Amino acid sequence: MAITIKFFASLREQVGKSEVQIELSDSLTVGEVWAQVCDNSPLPIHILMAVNKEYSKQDTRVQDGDEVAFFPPVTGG
Amino acid sequence: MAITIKFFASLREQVGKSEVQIELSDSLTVGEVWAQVCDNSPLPIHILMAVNKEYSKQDTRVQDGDEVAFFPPVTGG
Amino acid sequence: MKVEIISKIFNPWEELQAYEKTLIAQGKYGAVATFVGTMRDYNEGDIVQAMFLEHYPGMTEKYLQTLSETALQRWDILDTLIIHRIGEIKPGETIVLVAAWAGHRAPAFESCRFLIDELKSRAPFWKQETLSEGVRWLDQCH
Amino acid sequence: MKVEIISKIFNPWEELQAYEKTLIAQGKYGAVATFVGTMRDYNEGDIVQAMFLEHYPGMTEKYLQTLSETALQRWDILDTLIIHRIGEIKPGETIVLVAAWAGHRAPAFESCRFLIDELKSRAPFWKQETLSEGVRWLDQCH
Repeated sequence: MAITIKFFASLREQVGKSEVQIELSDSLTVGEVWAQVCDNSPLPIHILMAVNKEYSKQDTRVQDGDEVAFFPPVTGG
Repeated sequence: MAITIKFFASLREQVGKSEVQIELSDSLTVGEVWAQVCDNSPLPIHILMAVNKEYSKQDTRVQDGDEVAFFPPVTGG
Repeated sequence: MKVEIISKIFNPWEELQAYEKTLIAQGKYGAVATFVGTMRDYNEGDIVQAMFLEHYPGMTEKYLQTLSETALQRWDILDTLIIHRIGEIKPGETIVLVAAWAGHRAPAFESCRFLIDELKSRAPFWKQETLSEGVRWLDQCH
Repeated sequence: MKVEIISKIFNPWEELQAYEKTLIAQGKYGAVATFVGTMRDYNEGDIVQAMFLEHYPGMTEKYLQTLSETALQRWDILDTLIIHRIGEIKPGETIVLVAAWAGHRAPAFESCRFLIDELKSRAPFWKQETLSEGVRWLDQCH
């Protein structure tokens, strides 16, 4: 299964990439996707996560074709 | 001593006058001014009172030259 | 700080734009909360054709000035604006505009709400509505 | 109901005036509460020269749409408007405009406050400030 991973703002700069596509043989949780793409580094404390443009938890399970996003606390408005 | 009395809105229509000047020999309270000008009728329950364009109580004492006003609950905005 | 009683139709958004241009604090405020009250064509189940707004010349202005000064003392805000219509008003027309400029949103919102709440409960204005059956004052002394 | 993400400078008062003209409910609303967020030239003790606002295309719009629908369900309001700036922003320029139209002032104020509070705490936007010493993101994942 193929999923797309996006990073935004300061997190994008820390991770050093804005978008990654990966192929998985098993279904993973959002937290496991982070570990796989970020060399098993721990999930940052205040990180926010989304699956298909809706907020998710780190134990949300991703499906084939999903878009997973990681980003820092928001500061708009 | 001379004082001016004003009435506004529905109260002006009930009382039938918008402004009255009276001469007093004694200093009266606002409530006593009402009684004198309105034929000793009781002070309406929800009436508001002002002396010299500031809210007052019915026991506020009026001075020579004061402007006393009586009006209904406000409905602006 | 500005308080204005106006007897002709006014556009609240144009007034806000014009007033904001006079503020020397461009770049110093980060939040503006505003409230605009508009005449509805219905009230308490009746169709309202027009309205007449009476005020107490002198006392109304004094009350709104003091109210603005109170808001400026009580909250961390930079400026306030109040414009209130009097006289003959038609449905859809603006009755009142209140605005507060601040560094941050909480004092902007709170002071704006304070201004309109106090104005509505204490500023000497009285509305008389024109219905198809005649006129009625919105409040009376019982 | 309108949600717009805009990458060029906009005038909040002109947007309000233009949007209000499209409302079919003229005479049906009696209260409009608005909030305008503007870029300050200072923040946390530093002089800020400019700002870059990043968002998550698609998710931001979706979030603000859902937020507006929630407000329309939760309060007795007639319409809402949200416009948010992205990209390069200079001090004094408008960042965000939120407005709610209602019959009465309480739901107008409460829903307007709800919209801006939720937008600020949950909508995916991120600010990067340009100071004299360089740039800084306002929030980071620790």
